[in-house]
Amino acid sequence: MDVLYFAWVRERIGLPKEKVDTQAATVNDLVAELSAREDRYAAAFSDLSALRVALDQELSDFDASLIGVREVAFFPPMTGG
Amino acid sequence: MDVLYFAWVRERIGLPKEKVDTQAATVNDLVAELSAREDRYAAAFSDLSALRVALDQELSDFDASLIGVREVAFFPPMTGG
Amino acid sequence: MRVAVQEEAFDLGAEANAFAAGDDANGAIVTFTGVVRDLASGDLDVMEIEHYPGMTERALTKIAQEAKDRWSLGDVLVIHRHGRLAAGDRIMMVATAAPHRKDAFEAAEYLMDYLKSRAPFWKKEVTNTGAEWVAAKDEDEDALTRW
Amino acid sequence: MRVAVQEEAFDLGAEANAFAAGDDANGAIVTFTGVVRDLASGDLDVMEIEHYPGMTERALTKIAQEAKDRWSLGDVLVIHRHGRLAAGDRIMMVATAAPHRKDAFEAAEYLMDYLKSRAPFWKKEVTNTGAEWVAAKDEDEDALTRW
Repeated sequence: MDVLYFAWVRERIGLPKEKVDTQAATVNDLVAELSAREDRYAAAFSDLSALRVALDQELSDFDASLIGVREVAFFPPMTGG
Repeated sequence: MDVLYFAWVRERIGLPKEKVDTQAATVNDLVAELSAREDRYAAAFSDLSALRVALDQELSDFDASLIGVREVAFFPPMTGG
Repeated sequence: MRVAVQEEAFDLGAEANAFAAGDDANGAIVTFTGVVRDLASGDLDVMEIEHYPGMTERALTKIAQEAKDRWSLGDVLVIHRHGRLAAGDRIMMVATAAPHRKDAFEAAEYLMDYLKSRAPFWKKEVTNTGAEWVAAKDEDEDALTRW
Repeated sequence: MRVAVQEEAFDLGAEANAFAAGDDANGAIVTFTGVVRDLASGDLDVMEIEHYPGMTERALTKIAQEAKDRWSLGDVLVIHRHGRLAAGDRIMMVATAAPHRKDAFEAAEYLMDYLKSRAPFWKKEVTNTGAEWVAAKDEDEDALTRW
């Protein structure tokens, strides 16, 4: 599964994109798995209310299922316009 | 006093502007005076709810005083934009 | 603030660029452009716009000033044509520049609502079957109750 | 309907003219242009706009399509830049064409409200004292409750 990071999430984790082998059933499970890996992940995911998630380029929720999902992206609330 | 007519009021009365010597105290008095003159005025002023009046180039009302007024204009509701 | 009442065509793009080139404290620029619509029947020959010289400029300036007093605006532009126009021709435009988008949008809508019902312009549609003055719409008068 | 996500500058005037040159059934054209504001402190060096290639186009197209479904619109345009911009640079524009002004205005405001909070762009302000990600505003999220 491709996992992408944008804006300060990218900066805190230190990379824009990585391949992750996971059996995580939901986004929350994936977040827990990543946070357990290293402090930089734990720091980036410490406050999920400050984060948004997209599954296959559609905005989604942290309790959404990852079944069939190829691309997960984490980022802060958007500030376009 | 200059009296101006615009749009269909101008067409119905048949002129864009005229000088009127009047002692009319209010717009309503002036309208009554003009309507008594000729049918074309009576026709133009037959339904005042379909007309607007400006005194010295400011929108006003038919019961407004004409004291000190130099220019009166009659026209239908505006349709700019 | 600029108010122009003119017979000549104006260039929307050039006006928009010139207007937006102002102060960089304004993060939001809104323009509204009115275009002569072809009639449903498709037989509009010409749209004639009559106005009240003197009062027109005064009324538009007053409306623009009221918008500036009411919202936090960096700049306001109003252009309105008179005379003979064809389908597709641009009749008028307003533009607003503001630090914030809400102010720019609201002020532009306010300008349009007042300009429709309080500026002395009258439209006449000339078709191959005759000419008719455009009737004012109740909804245009009603729009003013919003403000 | 056109959606463009690009690094290059766009010409507001040329875009507005091209957009307004369409169908003469549309009597009302609204444009909104976002400009990089200088900071109150006046020391903005550059604004960096990051985006999510792929999702950005998809999100903007969805927002534009929703506007077309919801209002009676002849056409919709959305342009949004990414990369490095300076104060005074134009970040983005939307344009709407409609038979009636209310539709054109509402659809443009809707596009802006959704684009602010639902299109994957992130702004970073770089000043002489450092760089900071722009925080999302509660009022931008709240603006969506209007629709």
